[in-house]
Amino acid sequence: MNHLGFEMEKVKIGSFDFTCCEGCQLQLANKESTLPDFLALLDIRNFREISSERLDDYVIALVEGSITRPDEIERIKAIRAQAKVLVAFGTCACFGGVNNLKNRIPQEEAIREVYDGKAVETMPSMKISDIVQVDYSIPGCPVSKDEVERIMVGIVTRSQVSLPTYPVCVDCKQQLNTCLFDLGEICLGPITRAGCNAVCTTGKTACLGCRGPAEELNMPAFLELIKKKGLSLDDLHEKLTFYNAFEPLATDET
Amino acid sequence: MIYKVISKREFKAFIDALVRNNSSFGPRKVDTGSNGEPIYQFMPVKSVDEINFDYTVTHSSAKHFFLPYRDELSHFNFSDGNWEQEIQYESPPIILIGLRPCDINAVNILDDVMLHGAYPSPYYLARRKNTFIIGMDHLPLPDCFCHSMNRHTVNHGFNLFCSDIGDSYYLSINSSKAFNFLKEFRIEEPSYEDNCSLIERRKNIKNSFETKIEVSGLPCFLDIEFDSPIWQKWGDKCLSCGSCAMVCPTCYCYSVEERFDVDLKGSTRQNHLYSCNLVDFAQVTGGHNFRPKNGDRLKYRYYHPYRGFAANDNQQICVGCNRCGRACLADINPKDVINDLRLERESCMICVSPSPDKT
Amino acid sequence: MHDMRFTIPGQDLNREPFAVKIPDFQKKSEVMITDKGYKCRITNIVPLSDLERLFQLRIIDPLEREVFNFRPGQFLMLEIPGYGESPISISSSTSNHEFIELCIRKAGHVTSALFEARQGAFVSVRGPFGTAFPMAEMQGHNVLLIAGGLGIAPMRAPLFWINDHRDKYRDVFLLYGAKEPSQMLFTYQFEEWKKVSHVQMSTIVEKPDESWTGRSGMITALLDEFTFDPKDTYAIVCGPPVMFKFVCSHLDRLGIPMNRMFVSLERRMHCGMGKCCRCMVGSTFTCLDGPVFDYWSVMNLKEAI
Amino acid sequence: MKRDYSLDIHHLTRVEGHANIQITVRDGKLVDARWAIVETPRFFEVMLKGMSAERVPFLTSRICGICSISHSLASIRAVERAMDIVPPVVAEKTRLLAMHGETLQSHALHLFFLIAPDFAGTSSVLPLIQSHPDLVRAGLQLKELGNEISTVTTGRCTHPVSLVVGGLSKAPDKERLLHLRAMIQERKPALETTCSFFHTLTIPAFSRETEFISLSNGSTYPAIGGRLVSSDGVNREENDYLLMTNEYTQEFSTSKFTRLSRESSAAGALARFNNNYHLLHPKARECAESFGLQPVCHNPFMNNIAQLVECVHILEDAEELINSLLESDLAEIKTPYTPKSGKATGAVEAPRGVLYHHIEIDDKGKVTKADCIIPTTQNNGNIHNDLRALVEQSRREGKNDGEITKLCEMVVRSYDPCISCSVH
Ligand SMILES: Cc1cc2nc3c(=O)[nH]c(=O)nc-3n(C[C@H](O)[C@H](O)[C@H](O)COP(=O)(O)OP(=O)(O)OC[C@H]3O[C@@H](n4cnc5c(N)ncnc54)[C@H](O)[C@@H]3O)c2cc1C
Ligand code: SF4
Ligand code: SF4
Ligand code: SF4
Repeated sequence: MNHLGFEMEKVKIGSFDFTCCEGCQLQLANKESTLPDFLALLDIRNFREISSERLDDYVIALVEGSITRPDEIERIKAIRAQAKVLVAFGTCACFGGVNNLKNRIPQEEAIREVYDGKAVETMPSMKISDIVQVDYSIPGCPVSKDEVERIMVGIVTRSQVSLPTYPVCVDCKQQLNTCLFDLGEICLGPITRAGCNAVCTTGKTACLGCRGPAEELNMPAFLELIKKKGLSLDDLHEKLTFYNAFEPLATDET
Repeated sequence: MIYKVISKREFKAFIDALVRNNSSFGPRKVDTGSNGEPIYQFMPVKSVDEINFDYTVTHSSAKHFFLPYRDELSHFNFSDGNWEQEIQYESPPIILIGLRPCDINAVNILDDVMLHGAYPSPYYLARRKNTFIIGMDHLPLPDCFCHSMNRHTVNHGFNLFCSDIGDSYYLSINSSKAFNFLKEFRIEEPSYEDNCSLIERRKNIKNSFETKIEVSGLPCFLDIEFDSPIWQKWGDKCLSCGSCAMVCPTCYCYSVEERFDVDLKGSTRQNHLYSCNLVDFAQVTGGHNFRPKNGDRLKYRYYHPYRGFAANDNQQICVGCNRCGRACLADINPKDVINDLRLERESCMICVSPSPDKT
Repeated sequence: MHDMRFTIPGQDLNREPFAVKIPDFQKKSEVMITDKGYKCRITNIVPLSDLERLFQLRIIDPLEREVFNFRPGQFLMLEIPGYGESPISISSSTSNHEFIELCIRKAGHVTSALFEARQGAFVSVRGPFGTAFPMAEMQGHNVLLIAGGLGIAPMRAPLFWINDHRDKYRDVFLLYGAKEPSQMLFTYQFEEWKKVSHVQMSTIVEKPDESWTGRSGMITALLDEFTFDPKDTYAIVCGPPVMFKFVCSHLDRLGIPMNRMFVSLERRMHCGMGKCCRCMVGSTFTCLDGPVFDYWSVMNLKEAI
Repeated sequence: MKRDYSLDIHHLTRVEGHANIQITVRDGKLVDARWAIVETPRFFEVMLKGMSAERVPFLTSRICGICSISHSLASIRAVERAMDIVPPVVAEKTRLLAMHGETLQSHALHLFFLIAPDFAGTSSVLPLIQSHPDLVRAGLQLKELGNEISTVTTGRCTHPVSLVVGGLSKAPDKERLLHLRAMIQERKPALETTCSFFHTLTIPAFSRETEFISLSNGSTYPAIGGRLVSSDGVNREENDYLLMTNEYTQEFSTSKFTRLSRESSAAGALARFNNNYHLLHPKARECAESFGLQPVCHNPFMNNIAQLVECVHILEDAEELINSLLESDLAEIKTPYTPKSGKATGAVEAPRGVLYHHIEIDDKGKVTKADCIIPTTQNNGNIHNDLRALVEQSRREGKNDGEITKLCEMVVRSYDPCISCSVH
């Protein structure tokens, strides 16, 4: 930074998508009020969705989506080999996301169901870190542009970046929302990492945990709460497995 | 203090005139809980009809009007390898309607913390000075325990306080501003009957408390019980979600964060209300956490309000509104925790020195 | 029901009374702008080890520079605009009004940013905050300074103070221990401290290498090199928590009264002004009631070490 | 004329998702021109099985990051119709407004980020920030407006939070609606700037007759639900979606293809325009006229102009919707219901065309079967055939290889294909 006597450099970035809805990449083009400033931080080397330019000298790779096909394994390995910093971008990349819901049934059955037996290549969905090492994770379905901005600015200015460690309830209470448990619903806010500004509960829908577990979450106490309130364990299970973000916890406990 | 009486009807006209022309906040029903009970919060109001004067209690306290959940402390403007620091703490005037005595006491406690130490906070002062507070008494809910904390009455810290004496309100006017506004409305000197009604009302409130917490000697108790296993027992239930501290009218601990503007032409230093229950509250560089366990952190959530901190004369800062207890999904509340603590200690005393048998 | 008197247009209410302008606190002497810092220029950066550097700061405004005063043991909130604030002990002499020296280890967000900074960069400091070592009370007695690792940073201010008022103190000892020889800081000043300040000094490392000719082991081992009357001795102990716990109980056994041993505690701090509550130790604020505590108080603090 | 030509674009850029264009001309004869979608399949229909009906919209919105509101609403409509739930009027209006927000955002993204660089001869929008600052500013203003409409109505611009079965979980805030109305006023000039820019462009002259499919309800420009109609005269009930699509698989594509009365058909802005011209706001029709766009237009490149025309319509209609919401009591936003069994189709006009979700529910309220047919799927056949016709026409006109390649890319982009969404 200028006042500290060093010049900042734009980050050479590549944005890549795997199996996903591309909603997270789309966030990069959102928050239009600061978009020109945001783009000015980046030197976009490879971003198929918005640019025809394809250069392979990126330093940071934003990787969106989960891995569901053998060719994707090769592609992610190649990206890992090039990128100094690999960022798992969005819930699918960080945890597998909704894609993992298809893992519940055998893949052949899934193909039969959707493609009438036409040969389609697929395999059980995996998160990025199942294949290659991930340096940073930016969870969210979709990611919060505010957080992405903060992290990119952090990288450019060489300041360290971190995610909130506490759960969504903090932000939710700060929005003066009515707690969904008071309305008789199960909300994953108490066990989910904050940083989304409690956007779902502010819209009065339950948190489904897209940002993954808050640090040191207390699962036994959370289960106790569901039981004590007489809420449906079935519903809890559906919510915990929605984004695959509570993987081991969800399957052991419910 | 000047005492007057105003008919409820006239009072509404008065409030209406106020809220129509000023940025005002009052209790409003925001939802109906699954148990059928209405849920209230202090929300913006534009006319008197939007205010629920007969509300019970708001889920969140009014502290964020004085200590916003996020607040900008200063801004740095960068230029040519240099920077300027800019600090702003102006705040527009607002009216707060319907605060309970415990809520006003809570603001008075925040005054102590924020204004009476070695480093008074200009941000807080600006907001405090520009807030016009109209208090109202109420019959306690079954779980209110402000009486135990001796915060069920209040005699300062508001502009106007209204006690419900049937068809009218008994007004305690505590500021010339309030007095001037009221001059334009039909207010009367309290009659003998009015005074009697007020005393009756106070008695009635005082006698309606169902929840009692024994707080005498609690500070010393808490010091002795610092390492009690009770904390881990309750800590095991705690979700470390911070809800209790967010809704509490006196919890004020915070975190400071600094962020670059996206155009890199400046940066902002913000404070963000935090909670001692949150996992990294006492974590330092290198990862050492002075309070690694839920129990260690929950202990501070109790230690602070009931032990009091040395810096503010060890005064207990809990006002007994039980908002934390209501907000807690894990059913952790001051009454149960403190009683448990006392019970353990007392049963312990008994085994050490059994009382002589009655003969 | 309303007669004319009551239909006050709200405008009137709004007009005068509510146009209360916030008083300009800046002009009111009783309210400090607590978040305003002194702008400083980094005038010199001295590498001390792989992880530690000494930063020399100069407050830019001459008036502010004049006003800025501190006592040995106090700390500052060092702000790197854009990156954040950190509490740092002042490591220079109280009589030096030209420069402030800070000895800093690269540890996290803020300190790493500082290590990127070049000479001439602009930073800001707030403070000084906190309690100090009771230099006046120590007069006429022996002073035992025991530093471990980075604990030498807060130790320099009392050392300089003693040098400035050397005749007021009796025997002064400095015991300094580090993990490895390469982590021993300020070695270039040892001779000066010994010769000019008449400090009896000894060093020790935990893990010696081939270059090291001195002693190795725990810092308390150095105590047998010196003779002093424990009853007439004050001690200042700075270093990681494990170390001062260990050292203080040793000194206690030697007979130094607990209220004559001083330590400096470190906690997470976000304000320095007793508001954010991050630095609570039991019911005590490290920033207001500390960081310097006597060992007796520390013993009485909950969760201190 | 060169006798051989081959084009193999691996992962076409500036489109959503992964697809290739492969063209081979040998000895002057076109042997192959294909639109091959290689996107990884996600199996949403499988994921949906066993899920509670109330959660369905939250899952289906994840089919697409651009038109998540449409997916959410298609599912909600299917579930509501299956369980006989009638949402309150306020909810219907809010949903329609949300659709407008999404379409505006999507069209703006397409016109500025994906299409404009083709005409300007750049590889992305980034160089345009310098060369055409006013245009880029206008584009961002419109996109931001679209996002803001979605945020005010649904809580967030991608993956809506407050669109639920039965209505809305939270009503839009009146203060924010007021602000939105002002914002629309303020941003109309941005749309004019955009129109002026597009007036300066030469839209490639190309035409291939096809069948246009859209929704139609006869009284308003289509958005949520209605009859399924085509420019060839087909007119069916919503639940008969299968008869409109006749999905089939192609061995070279992971996305399916559809057909109706001809070998392929088109959905999207141009189809809506062609089938519902008279229901557009007069200002929108005026705009169409200024571009010489009239129904029925068979030039796929004109789809972009139809999008622009729709933006004009949306700004006008959104204003009216906001006014009507501001006058309504926003207390009643959700119809209570108890889950029951049933099956139905929900069709909506997503930015890229008709979107069908068909959902079957058991008496516990769990999904037993789901089927989603995406607009891009319905355009695949047309894209495929257009490529063939375009290559042939261009070669006749003596265009060089570079020009042909560019035109091929452009014709694909003109459909604004959303590939990841089509392979769901
Ligand atoms: C009274 C006092 C004096 C100190 N003196 C020195 C010194 O002279 N030299 C030196 O190198 N270090 C000193 N420290 C420790 C130094 O403050 C931390 O290493 C520093 O805060 C790390 O900041 P960071 O932003 O780089 O690390 P991060 O880990 O990124 O810290 C994040 C935030 O946490 C807080 N924090 C983290 N660790 C600590 C800690 N140990 N103490 C206080 N706050 C913390 C800070 O507010 C910081 O902004 C002192 C600490 C205290 C309390
Ligand atoms: S609604 Fe969810 S996030 Fe909000 S307070 Fe309740 S449990 Fe926490
Ligand atoms: S600690 Fe609980 S009861 Fe006490 S003031 Fe805070 S919220 Fe109210
Ligand atoms: S005590 Fe209750 S409200 Fe507070 S952090 Fe623990 S679980 Fe959350």
